[in-house]
Amino acid sequence: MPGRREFLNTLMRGGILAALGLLSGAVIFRSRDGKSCSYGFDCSGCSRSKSCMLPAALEARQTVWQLDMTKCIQCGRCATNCVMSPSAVKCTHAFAMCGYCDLCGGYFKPGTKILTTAAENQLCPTNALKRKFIEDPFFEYTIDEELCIGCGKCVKGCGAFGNGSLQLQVRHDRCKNCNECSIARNCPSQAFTRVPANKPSLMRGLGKERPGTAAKKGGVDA
Amino acid sequence: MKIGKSPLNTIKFLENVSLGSAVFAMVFCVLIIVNYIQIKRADPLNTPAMTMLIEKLQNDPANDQLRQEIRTLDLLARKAFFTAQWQVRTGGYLLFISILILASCIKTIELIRVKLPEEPTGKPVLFWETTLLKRKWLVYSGTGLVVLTLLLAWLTHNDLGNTGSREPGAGSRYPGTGNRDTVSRMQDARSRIPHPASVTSSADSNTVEETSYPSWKEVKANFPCFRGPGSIGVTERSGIPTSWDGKSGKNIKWKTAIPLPGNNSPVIWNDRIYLSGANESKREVYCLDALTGKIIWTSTVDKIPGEPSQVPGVSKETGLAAPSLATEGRRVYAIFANGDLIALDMDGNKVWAKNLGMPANHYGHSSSLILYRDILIVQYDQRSGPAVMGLSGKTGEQVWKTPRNVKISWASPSLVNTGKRMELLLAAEPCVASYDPLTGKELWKLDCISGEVGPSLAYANLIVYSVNEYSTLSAIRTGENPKVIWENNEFLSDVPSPVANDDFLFLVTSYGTAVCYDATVGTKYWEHDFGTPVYSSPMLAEGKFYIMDKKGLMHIIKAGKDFSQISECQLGEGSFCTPAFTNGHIFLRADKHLYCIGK
Amino acid sequence: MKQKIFIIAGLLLLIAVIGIMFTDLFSGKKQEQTNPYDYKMGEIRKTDSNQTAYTELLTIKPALVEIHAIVNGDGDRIYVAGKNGLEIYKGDGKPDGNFSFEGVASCMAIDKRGKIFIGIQDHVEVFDQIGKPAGKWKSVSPESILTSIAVSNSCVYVADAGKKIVYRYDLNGRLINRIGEKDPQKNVPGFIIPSPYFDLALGKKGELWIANTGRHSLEQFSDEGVLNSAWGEASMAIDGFCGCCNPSHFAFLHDGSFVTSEKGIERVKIYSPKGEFTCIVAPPSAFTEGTRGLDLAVDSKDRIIVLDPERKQVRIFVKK
Amino acid sequence: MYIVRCTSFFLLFLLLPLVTLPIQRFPKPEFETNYTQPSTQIPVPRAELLAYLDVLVLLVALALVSWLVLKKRSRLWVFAMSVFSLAYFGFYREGCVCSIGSIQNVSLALFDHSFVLPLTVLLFFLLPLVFTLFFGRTFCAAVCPFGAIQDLVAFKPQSLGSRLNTVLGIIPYLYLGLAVLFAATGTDFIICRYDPFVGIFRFNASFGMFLFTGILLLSGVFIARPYCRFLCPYGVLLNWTSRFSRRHLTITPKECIQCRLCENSCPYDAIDFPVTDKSPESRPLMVKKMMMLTVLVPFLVLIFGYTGSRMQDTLAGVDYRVKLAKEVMALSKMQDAKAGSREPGAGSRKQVQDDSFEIKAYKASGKTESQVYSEASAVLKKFYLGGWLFGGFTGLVIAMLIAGRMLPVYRKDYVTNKGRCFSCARCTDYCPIKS
Repeated sequence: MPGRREFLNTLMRGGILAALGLLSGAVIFRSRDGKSCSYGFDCSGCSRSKSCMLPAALEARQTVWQLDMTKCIQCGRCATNCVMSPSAVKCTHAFAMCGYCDLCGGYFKPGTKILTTAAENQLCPTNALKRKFIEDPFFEYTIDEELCIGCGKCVKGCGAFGNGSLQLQVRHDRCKNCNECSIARNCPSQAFTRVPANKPSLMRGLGKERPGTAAKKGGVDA
Repeated sequence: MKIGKSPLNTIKFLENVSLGSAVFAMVFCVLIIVNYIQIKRADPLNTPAMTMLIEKLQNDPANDQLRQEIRTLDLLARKAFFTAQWQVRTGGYLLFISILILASCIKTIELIRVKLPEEPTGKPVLFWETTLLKRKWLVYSGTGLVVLTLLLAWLTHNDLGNTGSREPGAGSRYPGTGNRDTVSRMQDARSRIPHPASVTSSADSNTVEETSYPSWKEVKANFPCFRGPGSIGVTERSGIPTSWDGKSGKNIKWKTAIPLPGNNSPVIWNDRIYLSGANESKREVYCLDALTGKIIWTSTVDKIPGEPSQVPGVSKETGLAAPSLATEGRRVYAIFANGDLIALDMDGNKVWAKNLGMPANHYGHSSSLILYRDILIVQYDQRSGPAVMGLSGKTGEQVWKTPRNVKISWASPSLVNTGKRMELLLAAEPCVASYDPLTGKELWKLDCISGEVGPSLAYANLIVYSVNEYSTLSAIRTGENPKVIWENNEFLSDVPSPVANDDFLFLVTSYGTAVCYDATVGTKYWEHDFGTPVYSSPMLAEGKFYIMDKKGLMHIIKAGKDFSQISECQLGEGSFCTPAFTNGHIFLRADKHLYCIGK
Repeated sequence: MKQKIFIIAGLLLLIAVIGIMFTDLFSGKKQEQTNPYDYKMGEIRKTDSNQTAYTELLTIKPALVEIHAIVNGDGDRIYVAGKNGLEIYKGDGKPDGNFSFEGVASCMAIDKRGKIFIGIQDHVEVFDQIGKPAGKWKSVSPESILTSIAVSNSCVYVADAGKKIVYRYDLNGRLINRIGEKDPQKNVPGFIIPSPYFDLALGKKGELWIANTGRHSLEQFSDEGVLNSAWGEASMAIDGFCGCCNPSHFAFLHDGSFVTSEKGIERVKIYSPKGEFTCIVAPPSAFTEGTRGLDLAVDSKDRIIVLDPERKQVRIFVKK
Repeated sequence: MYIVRCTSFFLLFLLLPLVTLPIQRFPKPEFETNYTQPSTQIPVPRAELLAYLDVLVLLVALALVSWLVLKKRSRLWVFAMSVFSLAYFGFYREGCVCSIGSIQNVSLALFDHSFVLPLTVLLFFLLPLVFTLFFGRTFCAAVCPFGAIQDLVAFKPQSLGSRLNTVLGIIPYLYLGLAVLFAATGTDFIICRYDPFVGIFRFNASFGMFLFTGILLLSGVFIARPYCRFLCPYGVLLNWTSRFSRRHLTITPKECIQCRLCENSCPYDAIDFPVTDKSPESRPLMVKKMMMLTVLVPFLVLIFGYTGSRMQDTLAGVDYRVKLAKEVMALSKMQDAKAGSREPGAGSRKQVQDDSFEIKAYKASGKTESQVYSEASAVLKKFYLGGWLFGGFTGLVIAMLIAGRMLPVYRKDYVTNKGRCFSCARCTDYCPIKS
């Protein structure tokens, strides 16, 4: 009796081990659907897409969450829905794009008459966007990350009146990289995606693209 | 540890510490909650006071005192915001530390306390006695569970929560009949998607009985008349097949023989197809199941008051049942070449019928019916007393009748929304005219067409297109002062109607040449000769033109600036009729059969 | 007894946890729809309809893939240039010819004899009326982004947003001089061009006006580069120019009034020859949000022709 | 072939800079002052190497705890290890990815080929299962930070009795089923959504999350390890594997002397008492019962599967695509009503402006209504099948539970229940026999 039981046990153990192995195999070795590739490249141009049977998990990058600004509608949920408070999403400035405007749509409240840094003129609720005079007529705008709460107010202003150099981004030194990002779940435009950890940014205008390509306006845009 | 020499003293001490830390934790817990509620209730960054002050300043920009006030308030607000955050965080750390102390104290007490193994109390329980009892209990609760589950299955499948699943596919299969067994409803769930997308959920279909007409949206989700909603040759249905073969049966879901001949095209409401047929002695209306192709009912049209005794003289190509039917989901309406007009309910029972008087028409009456709300509109452009009339769908009573000063027309009326109003558009020599579908009042007319008008109108983007052989193709901007914005007479159609969208006007001549123009300015993009005559009207679905030629060959062409044929599909049987569409399916009436194309 | 209470208490709490999870998952409650940090842009985009003095008469839909530049030629023919081609329309919107070329045209001008000057990225190409190439000027510099061309009787003015300068060429493409270089002595402040919107146009008397978009002003220069006058105010209000680089385009009516277009808050407005706000041609609501590059032209009947690259339309506005 | 691939990739990398080089950005103003523009800082995420370190720590911890439980049989050391795990996997690593949550990653990776599963996550899923297969649930004993924190607060554990244990014990199966269903359909990671302790580990979470944690911990004072026993979906997998473990913690290292001292030692009700008397049921009766069971099992599976499929809409209602479709539909209905009222003669209906963020985003995305609907209907289809599977699974679990109760039992000694025992080694302290 105990012998038979032991044998059955061993059999089951072997079975479970095999099942686990099968499962891992299914996850590791599998054909890709040609949509994405763990190299972080788009598979569409890759000659091995579809038939590619490389062990996906072995070469798979860790992924992190990032926000695709092209989809963002600045609803403010990044500020309120992050498990961290203040949010790990913060405004990030692509300096390479900035127009150094005197009248910055991301900085000034609408209707501001006298362009000074006084409180009544500032759009940012926490005074996190700093304005500094460089030389006539240029101003530098920087972000105090400690103060920024990721509300996206300036991002909306910059996008509407400027060239969109102020962008919301997940700051990976603050992000806990939750398995399922709570902002992603609540993002109305599904703008949060998993990106390879070695390419954690989805910012545009960092000096790698031609003006206009980002907005697809054919060379007459920034 | 120095405090206390005996473990008893240590325990006492630890107990006091844990009590203290418990109180501490409690206090912090309350404080944090209070703080949290405070932040929730009044967001310091968004005070109405601040907004008010700023508004004031915008009206009074010179007020420096106000400015100062704002700055102070702003500073305070931001301070409050960050302090509250700091408080919550610090409070949290303190709470955590106190709980940590509490836990470690209790754990230490547990460790120190000499554990006297508990005296096992009582006898070991009699296993089988309780087990048998438990098994009985298990049986009862198991049965209860099954019953509960079944109940849950009935209850959770509520139709309100169901709207989501219904929407993508289709509405309730049978409006007004809710009591169908669940199993077949599940089958519905699976076969839902390819069916006509009606927006009604069951919840709606209960109210459907009260309103006597469907919403325009609902109409648009069906295929209620000749050339689709509004009768303009455009359908919004999707997943339309692009390849089939009548010979091999590829993608032919079913085909059903239609007993009597007729050149009317199928119309569809939900999952039922309606068409008619007639010969010298008999006139019939058929209802088919779109799923299976089975004829659900056949209704014979006879014993109609005022029915003429003689058979009208018609051309072979028109036949005795050329006008397509119309339906609004409450009733089905059919008209025949002898002027018989009948309304049937959805189960084929006669609601009302009348004869409009034998039309004086040398080829045979062929203007199809159309409905606006519950008004049945009949274009009755015959030799003597041409008119357009609106009849009550419920009773058949005449609601309005507008005489027309036109020649005989074989075209069918179209119903379009011009943004401001619904307009009923009719074409006949000498004019294209627009009427208010509710009152029959003439809104505008424009003389631009001549001859024996066969093709109906096309409409898109506030432009109406009219065409007739030996006349011209005209693009007319609608409005109070309609105006021909471009015209052309290179290619003209005798029978098939044109079709348009915002970008293109598409035309096929009866001898089989397809032409595509820019819709706004009339630049010709391309022309293509099929080599076979075409009598059926082209339809525009999913950016593709579907043109059936007389031999039953469907030409599918991409709506684009360049000619690009997607496919050609053979039915294996000649056809004069215009196709009808549901999601994923085309219904084609050929000489003898009705075909359902789809997967 | 005491044990029972503990069990019940623990169970109740556990059930509470499961209950919370269950209801939260399946309740289908709507998510928070208020944004405490909302930037209410709608208010800024609203305009007083009484100020709108124009109405849209006609819309032309060019067949080009992208459209970027518009010019009114003689006989009130409308020339539309864009990616790889040019189309010509009659004043009533009927097509009147087209031809194609390589590249994305960003600006265009036509001289009295009907020669068409097209700015493509960093150089100018010249075509005759039927599209026959009549010259290709050499690239100004690889960084150049040509954004506007104007032709007078004797010379061609070309605005280069990349180099932030205006070049004056003779009709054969020989550079005569540069206009608008920063020169404190001559009191020329220099152009501030934060993004490739940099328009110029010739006024009623043939005088050269250039949009200094970074400063939100329109400046009038002599051919020698002397700054004669300037006007313009940065403001989100209707009478000012707002945003990154506005006015993005401008043109002249026959009485010397300015027609200006903006991005950010998409609007087309008219200013008097002195630079006072007169009226609105098209309010922001007439455009798709995010439209950029509304090029302008005015025909002999003072109809205002607006190129809408977002909707890919040429829209003609007339006085109400 | 391989070489060709390699070289082509090499060439691609060579070409990349060439592709990007001539592309320029819009030129900067030339500053006259000595101003240099700052560069945009992009912080890098946690180094990938650290993820492998975590796996290593997990491996070592599992091995160590298994040794402590099976060889050393020391509750104190196991407790010490659980404090370490709490500190490392809990407070230092701050939770993600944990073995419990990795179920979802694995399910999603199985069904969605565009989702790539990193090896570390797979290992986090596999290692505890493999260890359990050989040594029992030593992962639960002192490696899982969730178990550790609950162990810490189990001050007054009460025995719940077998009925409560059985009934509540069904919950984890349902939770597992739902978690896999939602993960596989790409809807949500519900285990992470209702992760009760991650807020504590990070000292940062929303108030609601903290409240949730608080309630759970408070209940954990009286019901030891409530999450592990009555919620944890990974516990289900561990329970199954542990039943077939090669070695397992035993209460006594030698022969049991039936002293009954360990009877109340287990706070988790995981000790099975001896059953030495024979079943009073006759053999024919037993056979009859067994035959009934063979009918009952498929019956229950079908009934529950059917119920699950009927709940398709409720289940799919969680999915954002379905939610959006519902909203879009409501919107279009409303617009219809409005359009209707604009038609002449129609009664004026109250106009409601719907401008939820979801609708705004949908409008901004340029998706068509039918696209939204077809996406939703694809999801619904998945949920129809998923509903059957989930329901069937639930039915099977319940049927197995009933079948388990019907089997004859014979046990001589006090033994740990291999499925439910967390191998915490508390009972060993109570056994008078020491090695």
